[in-house]
Amino acid sequence: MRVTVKFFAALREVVGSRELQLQLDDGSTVASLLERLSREYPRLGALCQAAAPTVNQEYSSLGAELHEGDEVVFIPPVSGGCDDL
Amino acid sequence: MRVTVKFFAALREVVGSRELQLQLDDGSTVASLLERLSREYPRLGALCQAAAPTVNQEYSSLGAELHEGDEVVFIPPVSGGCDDL
Amino acid sequence: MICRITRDKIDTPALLEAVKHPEAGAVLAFEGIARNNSLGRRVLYLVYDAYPEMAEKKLRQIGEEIAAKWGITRLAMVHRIGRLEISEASLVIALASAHRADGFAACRYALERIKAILPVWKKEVWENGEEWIEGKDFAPFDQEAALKR
Amino acid sequence: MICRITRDKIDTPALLEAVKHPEAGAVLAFEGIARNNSLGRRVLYLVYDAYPEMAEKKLRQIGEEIAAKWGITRLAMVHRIGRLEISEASLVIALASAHRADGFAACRYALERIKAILPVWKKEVWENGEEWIEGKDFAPFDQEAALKR
Repeated sequence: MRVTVKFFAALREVVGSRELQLQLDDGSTVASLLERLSREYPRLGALCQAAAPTVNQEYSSLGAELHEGDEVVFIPPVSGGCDDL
Repeated sequence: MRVTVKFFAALREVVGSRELQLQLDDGSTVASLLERLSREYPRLGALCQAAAPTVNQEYSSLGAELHEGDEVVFIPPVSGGCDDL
Repeated sequence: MICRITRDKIDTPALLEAVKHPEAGAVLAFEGIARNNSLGRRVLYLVYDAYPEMAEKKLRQIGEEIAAKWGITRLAMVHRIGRLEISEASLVIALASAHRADGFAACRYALERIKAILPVWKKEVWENGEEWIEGKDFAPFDQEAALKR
Repeated sequence: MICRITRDKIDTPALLEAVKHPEAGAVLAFEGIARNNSLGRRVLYLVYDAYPEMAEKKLRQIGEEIAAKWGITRLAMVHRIGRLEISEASLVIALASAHRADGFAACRYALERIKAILPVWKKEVWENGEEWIEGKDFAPFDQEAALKR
């Protein structure tokens, strides 16, 4: 099956592109996708440790199974809103 | 001694003027001033029951003694601010 | 600190700009608006009256309380008096703070204090009458004493 | 309800006007502002990035939560992305409510939810470097689950 992975912010800078189209085995999970990405982009693994996986624009989990056409994004801790850290 | 009494909102409409200059006996208090006003303006007494007396622009009390030149205002329950009653 | 009783329309955007500061991450504005209804009656317009010298003095006092409690000094509190049409702002509070929690707490505090102690009165004018409204939140003594403790 | 991710300067006065309603006595606006300093470093400017489709979806979700909790539907939430200069607003929340307590609670809730779940990131640019900042309030799972209970 084919999934789309999009990258934002720090992750985009590490991967060097906005979006990848990947061919995965049936039964692949978010965790196995992350494993594959970490092999191809070694610096990505560490960044994704603290990130929240999303599938089709909803927060998901590492164990979630992926399906044909899914859009996956790893969301590092967000810092939107006001600037009062 | 001479004091100034100013009227606002409902009280101004009852008294019919913005301000009175009154000659009071020495030792007069806010209470004795209010008594005199209530005699001259019968509808004022009831309105002032719920009002907070102020002397020289500070919240005061009925027992407070008045002095030459004091400015006295009776403040009915205020309704300033937002309109969400 | 801007503390003002005015007969003019309140310029909220100008107050937001006035309090803004490059070191403050949060800006808040509250507007109290003249509503078209009150206890089921249709309101045509409002008339506000104030004891203006005392009202500005009390606004400054509230501002000093806020500076002491939260260190917030980029603060504007403006109350309009005279005739107000429906949807016009009677009161605007604007402030800038370094931290959002302080900003919300201080803005709410300013509003509650204004409702409790500011000598400003509202008359509602309906189709068949009018009345000076007594505020239910008026509490000049208890609250003033409690806050000084 | 206005839920928007934009590259343009946010027009807070227009949002205030948009939420205003003759039946609502209280209007609130919150602006998150680009600060000139962060943990002691001088910030030159900020760059915000977002996952825009998901961010607008999450803003709508937050709006629905607020409508369900407080019945407030006169609500605008706009987050700006791209390059922001110091003192410009990154986020504006504006709402109108019948009652002030609900308005304050809902505005604060919107802000906390945005900080917890909105996929928007901030990069600080200093004189000698830059960094994507990790928000300390990020909590997409716990809070989403807790709120659905």
